[in-house]
Amino acid sequence: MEKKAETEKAVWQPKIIAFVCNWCTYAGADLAGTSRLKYDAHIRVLRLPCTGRIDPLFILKAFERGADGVLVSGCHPGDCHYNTGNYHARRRWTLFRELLEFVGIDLQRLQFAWVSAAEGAKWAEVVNAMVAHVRELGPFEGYHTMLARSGQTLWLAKAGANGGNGSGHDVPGTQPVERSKEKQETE
Amino acid sequence: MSMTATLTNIYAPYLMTVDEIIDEAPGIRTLKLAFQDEAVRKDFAFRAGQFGLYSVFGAGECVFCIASGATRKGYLECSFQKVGRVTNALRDVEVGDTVGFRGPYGNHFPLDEKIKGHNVVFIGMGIGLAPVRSVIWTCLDERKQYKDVTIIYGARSADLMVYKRELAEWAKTPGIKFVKTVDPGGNPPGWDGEVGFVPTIVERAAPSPEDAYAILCGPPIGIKFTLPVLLKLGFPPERIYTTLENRMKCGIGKCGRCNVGGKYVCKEGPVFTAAEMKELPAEY
Amino acid sequence: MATIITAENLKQLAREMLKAGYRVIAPAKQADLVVFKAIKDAQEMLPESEYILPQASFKEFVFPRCECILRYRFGEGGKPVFESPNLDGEPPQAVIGCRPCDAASLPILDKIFGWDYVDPFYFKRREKTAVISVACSRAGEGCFCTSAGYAPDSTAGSDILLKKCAGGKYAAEVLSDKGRQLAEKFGSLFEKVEATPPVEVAGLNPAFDVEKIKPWLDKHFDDPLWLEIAARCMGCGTCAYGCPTCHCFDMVDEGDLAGGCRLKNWDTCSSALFTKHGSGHNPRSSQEQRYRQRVLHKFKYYLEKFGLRACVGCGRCTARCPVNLDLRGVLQTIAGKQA
Amino acid sequence: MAEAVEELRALARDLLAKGTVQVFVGYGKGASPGRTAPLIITSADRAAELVWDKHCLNNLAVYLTRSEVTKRGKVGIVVKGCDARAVTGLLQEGQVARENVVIVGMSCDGMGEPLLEACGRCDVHTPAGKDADAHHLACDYVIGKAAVPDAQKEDEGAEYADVARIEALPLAERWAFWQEQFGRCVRCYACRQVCPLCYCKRCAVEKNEPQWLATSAHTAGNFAWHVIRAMHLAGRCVGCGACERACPQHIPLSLLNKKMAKAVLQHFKYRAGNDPTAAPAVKTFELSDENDYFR
Repeated sequence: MEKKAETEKAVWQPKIIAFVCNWCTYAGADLAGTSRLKYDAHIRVLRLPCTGRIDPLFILKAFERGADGVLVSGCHPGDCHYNTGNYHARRRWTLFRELLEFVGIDLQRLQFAWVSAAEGAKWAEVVNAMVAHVRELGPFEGYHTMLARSGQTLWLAKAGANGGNGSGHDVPGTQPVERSKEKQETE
Repeated sequence: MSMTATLTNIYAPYLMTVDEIIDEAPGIRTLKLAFQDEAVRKDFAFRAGQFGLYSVFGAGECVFCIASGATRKGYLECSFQKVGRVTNALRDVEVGDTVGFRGPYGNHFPLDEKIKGHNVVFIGMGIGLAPVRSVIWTCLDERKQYKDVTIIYGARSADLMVYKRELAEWAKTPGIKFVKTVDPGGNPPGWDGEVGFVPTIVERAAPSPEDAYAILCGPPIGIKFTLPVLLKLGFPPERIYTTLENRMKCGIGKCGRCNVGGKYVCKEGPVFTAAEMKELPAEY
Repeated sequence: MATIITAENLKQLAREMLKAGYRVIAPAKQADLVVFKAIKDAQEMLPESEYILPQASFKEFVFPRCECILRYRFGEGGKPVFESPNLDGEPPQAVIGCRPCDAASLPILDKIFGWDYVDPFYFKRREKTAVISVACSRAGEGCFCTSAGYAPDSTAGSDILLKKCAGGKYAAEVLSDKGRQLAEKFGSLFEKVEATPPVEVAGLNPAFDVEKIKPWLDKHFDDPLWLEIAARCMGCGTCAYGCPTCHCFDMVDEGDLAGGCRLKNWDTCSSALFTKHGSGHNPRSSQEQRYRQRVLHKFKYYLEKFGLRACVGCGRCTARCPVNLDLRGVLQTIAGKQA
Repeated sequence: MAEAVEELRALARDLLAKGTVQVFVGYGKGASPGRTAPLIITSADRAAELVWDKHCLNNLAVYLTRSEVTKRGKVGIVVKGCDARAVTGLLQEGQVARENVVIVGMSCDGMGEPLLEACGRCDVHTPAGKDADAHHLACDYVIGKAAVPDAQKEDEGAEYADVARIEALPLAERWAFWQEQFGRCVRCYACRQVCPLCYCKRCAVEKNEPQWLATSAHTAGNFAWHVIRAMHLAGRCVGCGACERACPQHIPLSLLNKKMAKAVLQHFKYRAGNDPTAAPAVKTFELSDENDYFR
């Protein structure tokens, strides 16, 4: 369903959000930087106090804002600055993965890793692997179509002037009507 | 009844520029808003007591009274407390930013219809002074049309008082009996006003009910205890006016949430007399 | 002279309307449910005998559950600009096969959406909506239209009312200009006959005298009956969202840094958030106060303001309610309690 | 079922008359055919209105966290074996004090006409009484004896067959299936309001600073809402099916909750609502928890 024509893929760049814990993976990413390790730039890193603080709400919001993939990474079990944050998180994600897979999301788009503060190289390798996976999969068509159908204007514009005919469309009034007919009404 | 000819987007706000931001008290801010659309600025008019829906795009809309005097043209002011999503967004706007305004909605204090030519007692409590202030300035701008003017204002503490500059101005204006008070313990050293809850201070100030109207606004608890004092002083219920504040979304009688009993606060309010309030069930 | 239309021609009417660019809304199957659907093909239309009342009214097609009332984006310097959606250009739509009680909801909704300010999002659809209802040949278990001031064959809100008669035919009664225009535009599908054939209309004796409700409500705002009735109410929106006459809505902004929409979403007075102030104060903090609001609004306030009750007696609220809270039973109790 | 209802009425009359409880929650006559309705009574003379038949489907445990009921004092409540699991869940999460509730367990041969699918596989037709060990909820009273033997809890084969059918669909079809279902949700929140374990005073969807979950009933908002609802009930939902029965749009909601229950059972060997002393699955962890999907 998601294989894209070569040319469009050349233009399209994956948008990946990484939720990382402040004490380990963020420091690991820093180390990758100071060690001048090269890794793919199509990743945006968000720092949180602990993997235990990374809420499934955040992951859904990342997809809602157009992420094609989400990477979650933190301290190895046993290294957590708050002792048990990553253990609780691990249980939560074990279930969250099952749920997202059940509702039809390809788990290649949601990767989990443990990267310690000393593993700058592993961070670069994890990121490169993730970007490659998602580049292979292409844009997250399913979610973007759902967003366009739900009237999220950013995705409407991407989905062409008319995000969907009137009846199939969830939110009447969101699709931008052709410029000519529409009256500009900013009283 | 064919309506299509007259259809306009009744939910579309005016675009306003933030001209001035005044920090009244911790958590309370006043915005001075000017209409961006020239035509609207020229002939926008409202009556003291009316309210509007103020919006920050992306956060939503919320309802406050129009706090500036109805006699002041081309702009309007609103005062709000930082409590929720939209007021937090309003808190972040800077001078020159654009916000939305929909209004004026609701009824108003019957200044021209009834109160002109009589004595008038203004009582405000906390941020409840905002709707009263609109009436005060509308009245003071046409001072000669009113007889005695009394202003009684109370707040929990001195720094929580709003419109501090204007309070000082009213205190010095001849022909205004001005009383300000803070709740017990809210008085800083060198406090020159009264100390006590508004109901006690109103009783002590004992404004005369003779040929007088009272305009009273504040939190429900404040109204609950000040109303009986005014009645005891002899003010007839039909000559005591107050405003009701309810959760609102549309502000124009459609979304169904602001009714108290059978009255829609946004259409048949927010201004009610004490007599009308007696008819309403205790649902506010 | 009377007008007749056969069941087959009714399907043909739907086909021709679809061809003529109408959005045709009719009861259709949705898994194990009967719902109003914008059908794509006349085959989807269920014959009248296969349903009494779809799961929800067709309200969704004149008052959508989620609708954008303005689109905003942030121009240069972050300055917001906004546009309103198109207020004309809605496709003509026809509801075929609804029941007289659902049709009766339109004149009721017109009152609130037309009170002083005219809601364009409702009326731009309402104006373009023709209603061809079918009188009930049998009453449902939960129906109480005759107690709410309507009947299995009432005409309120319908443009054409069909009544079932022998031989799979319907007697068609044109009730409005819109109905007449439809009957003329698709005249070939209607036949003229001498005398109106006998029609099959359900009988339903009223469960209570609705005139007795408001007098009791006027004086029993604080009656313990409310807590007794509504202590079991779950506070969900199932009754409101299935109800043909519930019209309350929420307004929210949804968007991101680039822009977004201001949305008008269905809302329900059974939710605590409906009236909760920013300060946390809530004039209706417990469930029975919220259920009381639902009954008072429909049987007292709306009547006082608009001279119509906001209830057509379809009985969906009871059937859909997870705890089977019985509005008809509540009204019977109230009517019986005459003060 | 006839003598059971008489025994129940007598017990309720006695509990209310003696003031052992101030409010009694049971089942009363329904308004629609083939239905009963929760009945909340505070006076002994209304005990006669209690019914007990094939249509007592509602999970009454939801009332144990409702102030409209609990503000009246001690609560007497009728529970079937499945409902008792929800009471256990509330006890595990400290939402109900055991001494504030008088639990009347009714033995039950399965509800619904035709019989509910879940009832066919029920392993707790007769709730545990005073003799229950510390790891099971002990009802204060148990009425009647089930005629149907308890099913053995074999592997999840039968129990999660419906989940397996969806799991077996290819990825794109699963996505399409749920897009269609979530597209029909109208956000009436009946699924949340009838759920005994959804007792939060302020639900995640009611938090608007920031508004993580859209409140609008479009597919994207509904998708996020139902995914988070399933996540927040993971390891807590006892599978009573109240949400699916309450949904006016007939969305197969328990598929999501049963998928979570299946995952919790497989990964953490835990079943919700069995042991009032156990910690809910997502509240705790094991060092040996599964770790293989991490890079």
